[in-house]
Amino acid sequence: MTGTLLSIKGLTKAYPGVVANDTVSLDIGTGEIHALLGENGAGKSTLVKMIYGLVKPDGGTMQMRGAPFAPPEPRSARAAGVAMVFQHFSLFDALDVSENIALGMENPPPLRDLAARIRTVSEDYGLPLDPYRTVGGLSAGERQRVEIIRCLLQDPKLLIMDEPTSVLTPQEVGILFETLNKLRSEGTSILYISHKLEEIRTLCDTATILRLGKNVGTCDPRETTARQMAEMMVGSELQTPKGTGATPGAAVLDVSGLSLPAPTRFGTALKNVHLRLHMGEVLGIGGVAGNGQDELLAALSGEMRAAPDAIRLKGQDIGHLGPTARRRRGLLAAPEERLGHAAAPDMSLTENALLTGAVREGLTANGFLKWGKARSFAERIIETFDVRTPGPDNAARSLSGGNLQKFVIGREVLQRPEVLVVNQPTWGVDASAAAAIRQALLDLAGNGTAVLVISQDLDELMEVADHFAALNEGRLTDTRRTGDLTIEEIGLMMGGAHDGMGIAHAEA
Amino acid sequence: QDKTKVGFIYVGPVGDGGWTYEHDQARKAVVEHFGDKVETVYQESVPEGADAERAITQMALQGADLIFTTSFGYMDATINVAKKFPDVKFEHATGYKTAENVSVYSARFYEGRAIQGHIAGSMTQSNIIGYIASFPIPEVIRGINSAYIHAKKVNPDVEFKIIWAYTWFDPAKEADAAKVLIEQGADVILQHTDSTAPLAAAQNAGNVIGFGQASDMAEYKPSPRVSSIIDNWAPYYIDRVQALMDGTWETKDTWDGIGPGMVGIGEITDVVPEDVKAEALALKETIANGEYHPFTGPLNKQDGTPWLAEGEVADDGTLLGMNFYVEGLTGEIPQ
Amino acid sequence: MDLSSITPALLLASLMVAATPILLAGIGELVVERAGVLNLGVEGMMITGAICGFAVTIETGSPLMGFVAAAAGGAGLALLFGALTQVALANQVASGLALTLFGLGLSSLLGQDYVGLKPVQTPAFKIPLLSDIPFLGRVLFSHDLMVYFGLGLVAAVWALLKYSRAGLILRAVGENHDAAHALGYKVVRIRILAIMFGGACAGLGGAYISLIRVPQWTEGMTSGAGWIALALVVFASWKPGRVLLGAWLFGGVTVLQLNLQAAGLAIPVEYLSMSPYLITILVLVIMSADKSRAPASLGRIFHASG
Amino acid sequence: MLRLEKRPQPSRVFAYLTPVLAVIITMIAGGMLFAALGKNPVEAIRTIFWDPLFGEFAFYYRPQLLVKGGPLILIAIGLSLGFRAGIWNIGAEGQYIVGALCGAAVALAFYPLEAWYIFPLMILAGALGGMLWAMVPALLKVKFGTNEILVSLMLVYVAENLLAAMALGRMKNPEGHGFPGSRNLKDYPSAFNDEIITGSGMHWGVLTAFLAVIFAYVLLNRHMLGFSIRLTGEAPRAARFSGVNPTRIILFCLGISGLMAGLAGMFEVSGPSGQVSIDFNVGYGFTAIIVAFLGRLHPVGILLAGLLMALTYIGGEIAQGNLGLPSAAIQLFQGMLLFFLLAVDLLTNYRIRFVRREAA
Ligand SMILES: Nc1ncnc2c1ncn2[C@@H]1O[C@H](COP(=O)(O)OP(=O)(O)OP(=O)(O)O)[C@@H](O)[C@H]1O
Ligand SMILES: Nc1ncnc2c1ncn2[C@@H]1O[C@H](COP(=O)(O)OP(=O)(O)OP(=O)(O)O)[C@@H](O)[C@H]1O
Ligand SMILES: [Mg+2]
Ligand SMILES: [Mg+2]
Repeated sequence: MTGTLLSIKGLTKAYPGVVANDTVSLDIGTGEIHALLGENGAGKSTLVKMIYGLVKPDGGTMQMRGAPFAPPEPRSARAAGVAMVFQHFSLFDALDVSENIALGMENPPPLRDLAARIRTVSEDYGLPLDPYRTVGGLSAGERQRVEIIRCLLQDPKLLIMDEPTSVLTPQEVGILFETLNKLRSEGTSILYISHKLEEIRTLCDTATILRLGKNVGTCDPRETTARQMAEMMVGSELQTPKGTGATPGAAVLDVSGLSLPAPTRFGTALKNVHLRLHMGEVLGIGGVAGNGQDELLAALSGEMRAAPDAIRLKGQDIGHLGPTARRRRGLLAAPEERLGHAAAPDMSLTENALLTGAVREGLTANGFLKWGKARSFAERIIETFDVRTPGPDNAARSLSGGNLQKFVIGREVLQRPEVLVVNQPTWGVDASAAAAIRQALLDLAGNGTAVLVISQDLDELMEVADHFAALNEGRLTDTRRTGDLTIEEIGLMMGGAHDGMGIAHAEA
Repeated sequence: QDKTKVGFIYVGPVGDGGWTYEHDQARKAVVEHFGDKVETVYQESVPEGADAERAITQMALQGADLIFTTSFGYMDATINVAKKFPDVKFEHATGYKTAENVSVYSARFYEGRAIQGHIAGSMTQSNIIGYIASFPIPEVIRGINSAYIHAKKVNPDVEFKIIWAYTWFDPAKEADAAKVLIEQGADVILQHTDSTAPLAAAQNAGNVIGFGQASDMAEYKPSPRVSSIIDNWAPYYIDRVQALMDGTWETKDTWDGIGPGMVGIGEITDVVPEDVKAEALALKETIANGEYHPFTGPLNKQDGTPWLAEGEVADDGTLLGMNFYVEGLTGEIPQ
Repeated sequence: MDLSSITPALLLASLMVAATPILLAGIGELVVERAGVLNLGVEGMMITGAICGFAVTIETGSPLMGFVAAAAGGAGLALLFGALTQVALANQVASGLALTLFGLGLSSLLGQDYVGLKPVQTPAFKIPLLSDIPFLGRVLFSHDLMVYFGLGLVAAVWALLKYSRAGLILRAVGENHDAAHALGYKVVRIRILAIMFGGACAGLGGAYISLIRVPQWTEGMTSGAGWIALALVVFASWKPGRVLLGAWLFGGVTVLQLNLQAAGLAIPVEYLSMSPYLITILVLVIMSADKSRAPASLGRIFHASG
Repeated sequence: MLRLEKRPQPSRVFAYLTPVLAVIITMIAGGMLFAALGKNPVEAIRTIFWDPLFGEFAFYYRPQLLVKGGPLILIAIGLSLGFRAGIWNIGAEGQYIVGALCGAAVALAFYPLEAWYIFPLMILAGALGGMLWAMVPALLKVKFGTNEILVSLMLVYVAENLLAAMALGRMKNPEGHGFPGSRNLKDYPSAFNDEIITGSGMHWGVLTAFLAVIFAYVLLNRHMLGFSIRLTGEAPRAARFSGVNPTRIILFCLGISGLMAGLAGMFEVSGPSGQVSIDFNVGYGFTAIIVAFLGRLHPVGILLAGLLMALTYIGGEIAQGNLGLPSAAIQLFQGMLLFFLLAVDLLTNYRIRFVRREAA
């Protein structure tokens, strides 16, 4: 390290009801990879948005190489050598790679030259990209490459990465780290946000931890355990969920030869998916985002219809049935996207309870709604799952992400499903809420429900699942016992190695 | 007090430059003529149907003594309101239902059409005359027949091409129709729709003539507009207001033409050859003084069946309900 | 019936003229929709353009000034829509309808003193030499300047969207306004400019009707052309070239049905006059097989927090 | 510098307050407009808003409010269901015409038979006609994904041509001396949609409109189908997840809006208007869209908005007659009303903050 690149002093930013950043100070050294840690809503994204000129601080100052730095808009930040890879991709599906990259540059060369430069730079860094492909058709990993290349083409002095690895396979993570190390050796500073503490321990030089918008400490991640860091973030001790150790019972859900065309232009087709789920079992399905997770959930929940016998529940054909009929038979689901899919943002929690609870909780009579009963169901969810909200009349969108997720999972769990399918149950949820949700899933399985957890978080899957399979381009690998797997094997499964060593089927 | 209050219900905006515009001109003439003795009120763009009944009622409530309802579609509404206000007098244009306090009035536009037909037949080089018709109703069919009969008289080779615009007033559509007719060889355009668009199209094409409709459309003089049929309601309106003031108002069924001045023939410009102009003026004269009726036999219907014998004159009943073409016209009347 | 009286060259030439107003309005609306905004107020902007253009031409005697005023009038009304939807974040469908109502009222109020007047004639411009080519010369090269302007505008919009940076940014804003905002583009400003451009084009389209095609001012004279322009954009799957095609098709059907009538074709008139609309529906159905989508942010409300 | 902040959830207070606010602002702006036209603004506003309700001839105008507002409310209620679900039926005018034609066709077919069942049959025919006309865009949308805004709109023009053809052709009054237009159903007791209480303006169509308000209220607030409709509009993916069949919602919403528009047309042709004529339709189908939004797509709101709209129409007519206000000014005035409503609606979902510093 050869001195300070960016120095932040007392940055403050308040939103109605929250102080997102409260007099945060930190220094980023030249050629340093600096980690920013914190729970959901701790203020990490807000802080980096201020550095990037997207959000204006209410107070405090920044200095870039000793000179005052207060970018009024992203353009000036980019001009000063700041580049950013966003937490939620800032890409345009209908445009191609080179157009997407041109949009993120100040003075892009003509598209033809740009395409050539994209090729060279992307190959230099081991992130190959075809500049003429439409972004909507790319995998999540490839999409992130687009963002990274967009930054690299501008020779950044400071590269900000907001949760870059949440969508990558272990192999891809490896490649990314090589790239980042190379950049570091070239003198680029990197501000790195992630919830994955092990990653931070292998990659980063320094870590700053935010809690409730305040800087609560700095540490050297190489000398701090993940648990210690997590406890700094949360400010209290962590609990790890415990399985009940129940032995799986009879098969309840049987998927065989499930094939479905891609539902949208940028969707993934499901190809000949087989799986079998037993009472009391937790099956984890891993894979990189965009490999058919949403489609698999849709096929199981009934949003997408299949051939009747492609999906069988307790011996009955249900592939052709819609969501309501499946719920009635005991197959429940919770999709990944909370706002707009699992819940209607502008509707009250009572109405959202009705959204899936109508059939099993008897919230209607002859099609007429029983509001009182719906309301008490919502209240029950709120109470049982410790959802922090003033009451069931509040709109779903007024809840924080983690609280809404607890509501969504709770809504399904309380309906005593025979089979529950969840996609990314703890995505973007902080550690304590995530632990609570995982515990609820394990308890459910302990009571005999078959649980299917689709997740991109391998640690999560290893923690809760008895069996594991991976989705790759719409194909599902054979099922393996989690205990028998190494990280390398998992990486291979996620990367699409369809080895025939399946044991789960034989076992049943 | 003691001002006579006269109301007018208009179907279009006073600025339509055609039908409603001329009624409003006549209203202004009433004001001019009587000065302080009358007060006029009007309501424009009153849709036919329920709204009309309310608009008329409202005028009656507000104390109008005489109300002119100036569109055919107001007929039943006028009758209904008249029942409720026996002390108010009503004048309904172009309808046929009268009552104790309801008169009807209309103009014999077909007399003007005869003169137009004569000029058109005489002047066409291509022998094709384009006719932009609005709706297939007796009034319009009468006009077509009258124009055709008199064009044919001077030019046996003449052919009429008719486009039904299904509108009284849609300048863009009328312009398109005129252009199409011109492209198909018409060098005279007759119109029974109210905008100047066909005249503008004629002007653009050059060598095509047309006629003013409803109002004089003098801005297209001397060519393409070579003459016009003008609705002149002023004499009638003044007459009726006077009658009301004098206490001599009574129910009447008026169907006046060129003679009493309800139908005006606009100046025939110098583009029309001297002799044709003289013939046209003579024709106008004979119609005005009643010597000649435009529908005088021998005339056959389109299918060849005899309609009027030699010298026989059509009766008003047949004319009012006219739903057939005369012999020689091609095409069918849409039904 | 005498179909031989229909001259193909003349038919095609008048199709070009009949297509121009909806072409102008349609290409403007296309730009607006590519920026992610759905403005249903085209009819209101057209009629406002029609009266502004007409009034100014009468007052100044210059059709050129008239067209400039028409563009300004349309853009001004569009700005109202922009303020409503981009600043006050109002529902775009409702705002567009309100704009139409407002424009119709405003134009008839403004037009009260211009009824029955005759504007200076806009000269036709036969392109020398080219207009002498048999057939094509009559069809393509013997029109007034606005016809050429319309064609040029389509080409310009096409090139702009496809090749220029401004076009790229516009498409990006229409595609994903949140991402565009994150990259530092001024979504609201870009959209308001696009909306005003659309308004100006609609204004020109309206003025073409009141100054050239008819020419005269009357209330409500655009009689639905704005709605057809909207249909064109969907019909064209948001591609400029196809707007041209659609405008010709609609203009063609309109002119052809009159031609058939004049030629005495034995199809009942009411069916002939329905035909442009029925054919539009038919074509919309055929086109909906083309799954190239609307801009992804079309009609969505954008609000940058922070 | 003013800045907008999204409220965590819509403000209830402002949801009720904004329409009132919009009316007040419109009165002010409208007053300025009328003043610019050389009219006394206070008198003009009083004429429009006060006279029909409490003026000298209010006894006549109050029932007329129902006559004018009835069809607007009935159509707007139907449309609002679709709008709630994000289905844009802009072609109610066409469905209104077809409903009227079907209703009248039944009456004319039975003429001059007098029987109790004729009127019910007409109601059935009108409802069915409007519904079928709306099924065209619905089926095309479901089958081919065709844009319903445009198809329903194009069908308005088709319906208008159909109306003209009928008024001039098949439905022409044989005793009408060749003039266009059908028999007047007011003179045919079995088909006449008379006032239920004489002098009240309350005909069967108005009653139906009120029933529709209740129906929509119950549907939206108490029934699963209404919940599904709202859900589809608020979050289409969530609706699908919840088990709502989008096809069914499209068919239902377009169908019911067509049905109600058709009913409105039928009640109009057999009552206040009385006959099929070329210009029978006067734009209720389009105005109802505005009423629906003015009423914030809420049944009770629509009821009030329909009556308010009727008030501006009738008051506007009085102002035309008494003050010589041009009809265009009234149209402009109504446009402004909707503008302002949309603009102040902002306050329901956002908070306006005053910030000292330059905001981002
Ligand atoms: N535009 C905004 N308006 C209001 N509040 C906001 C806004 N953006 C962020 N916040 C609030 O500021 C706080 C900090 O948010 P921020 O996005 O910085 O958190 P984070 O640490 O990045 O969390 P995560 O791990 O979920 O990405 C949160 O409480 C959030 O709700
Ligand atoms: N854009 C926004 N505008 C207004 N309020 C917001 C916005 N984003 C978030 N909030 C508010 O900020 C609060 C925190 O939201 P956020 O989703 O960031 O929570 P969080 O701290 O990440 O919680 P969790 O850990 O449960 O996800 C919520 O009450 C939410 O209503
Ligand atoms: Mg969060
Ligand atoms: Mg964040």
